[in-house]
Amino acid sequence: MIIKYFSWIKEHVGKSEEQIELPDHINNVNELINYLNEIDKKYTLIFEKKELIKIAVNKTYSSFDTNISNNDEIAFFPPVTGG
Amino acid sequence: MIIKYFSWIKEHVGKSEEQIELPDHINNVNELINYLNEIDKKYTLIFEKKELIKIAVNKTYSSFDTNISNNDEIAFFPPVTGG
Amino acid sequence: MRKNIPFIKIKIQNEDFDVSDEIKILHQNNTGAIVNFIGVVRGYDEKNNQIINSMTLEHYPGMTEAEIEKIVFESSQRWELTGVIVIHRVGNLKPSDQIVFVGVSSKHRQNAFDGCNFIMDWLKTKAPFWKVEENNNKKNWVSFNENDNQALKKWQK
Amino acid sequence: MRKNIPFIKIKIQNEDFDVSDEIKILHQNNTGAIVNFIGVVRGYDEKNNQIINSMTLEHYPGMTEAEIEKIVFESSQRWELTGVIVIHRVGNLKPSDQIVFVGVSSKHRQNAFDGCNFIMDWLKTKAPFWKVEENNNKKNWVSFNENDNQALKKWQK
Repeated sequence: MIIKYFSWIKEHVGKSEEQIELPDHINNVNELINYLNEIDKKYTLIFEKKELIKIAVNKTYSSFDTNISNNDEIAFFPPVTGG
Repeated sequence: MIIKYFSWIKEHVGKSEEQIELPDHINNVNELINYLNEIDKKYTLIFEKKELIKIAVNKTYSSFDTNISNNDEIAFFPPVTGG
Repeated sequence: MRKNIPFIKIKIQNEDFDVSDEIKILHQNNTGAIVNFIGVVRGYDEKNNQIINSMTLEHYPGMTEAEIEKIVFESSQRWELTGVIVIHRVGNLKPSDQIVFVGVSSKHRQNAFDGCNFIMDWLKTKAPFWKVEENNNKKNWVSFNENDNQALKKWQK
Repeated sequence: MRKNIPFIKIKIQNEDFDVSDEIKILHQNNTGAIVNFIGVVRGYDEKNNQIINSMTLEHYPGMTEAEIEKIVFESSQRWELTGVIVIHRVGNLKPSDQIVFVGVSSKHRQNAFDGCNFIMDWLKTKAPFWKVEENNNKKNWVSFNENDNQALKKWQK
């Protein structure tokens, strides 16, 4: 699974993209976040205020309960500020 | 007094502008129109449907009961179609 | 609250205009948003089912400028604007010619959108211009479009 | 009623754009009205009371284009449009640089105004761009403006 990060989230993670092998028991975005929190404390800081995080699965806006699989591309980013 | 005509009204009158000496007893636009109708039948045709006529006195939108004097510039024209 | 008067330019002219020149002017000052309207002569009169070969615009010199000034002033009191340019052509025009430009700049985008839209709507109903369409040897004075009166309703406070 | 799909051009690019080139494209087809929005980088961050020396825009390639396409498609189903151009710059920009262009053409002016305004409002809330302001050695990721969510309310059917 590819995970992408943008804006200040990218800077907190320290990279714009990472590839992980999604464990079998993880079925949605919420479970992925819990899994990341277990791996490294830096994620806890990012995801502590979930309402500030937007999610895309395969480049489409998604939610914390969207189902995911190992072939998906997930992105985490703050609300957008273009225009 | 200068009277100006625009668009199809100008074509009906046959000129874009005329100068008249306003008789003393004429005090507003309505009275001017009645006076013009007396002078020449061509005006009757123009003013028979008053709701189609817009009036300006000294280049400001005005109405049939606006007071006028011999020093004023009056204009008669149909609703505008610019833009 | 009384608002600052923006930069204002109003022109009635026979010549064509260059939109990028006007945008350069609006771009000055502390501007974050520029909204432009460009009106283009269409080649077909849908109401009368008629091809248009050309049209001629006449206007009432002096009153035209005064009416547009009033509209622009009113827009500048409703919204915080930094610049307004209105250019309206008169004389003979052909299909696809540019006929009118309204450009409005502001710090904030919705002010620029509303100001530009407001000016166009009021210009259509108040500025003394008249179009006559020419097709072969026939002349047809365009009649007022009642939709333009309806469009004003959105600006009722 | 299903409406015709207009001419559509969407570009995400580092380079500046020339508004008059884009207007020439919109001018084609049977167009009576062209409305353009141009966003300009401002030199001052009012929220943080901070001068901005430069800013950098990043985006999510692929998703950005897809989101803008959805917005443009939705606009073309709401209003009868003849052309839509959206250009958004990314990378490093300076105050007074052009940042975004949205141009919409239509036979009728209110469709062009509404389509352009709609696209800008949705772009501001959905298209995945992020601005970071740079002032000397400090970086400040711009935070989402809640007014932009409020602006969407006018499009509720």
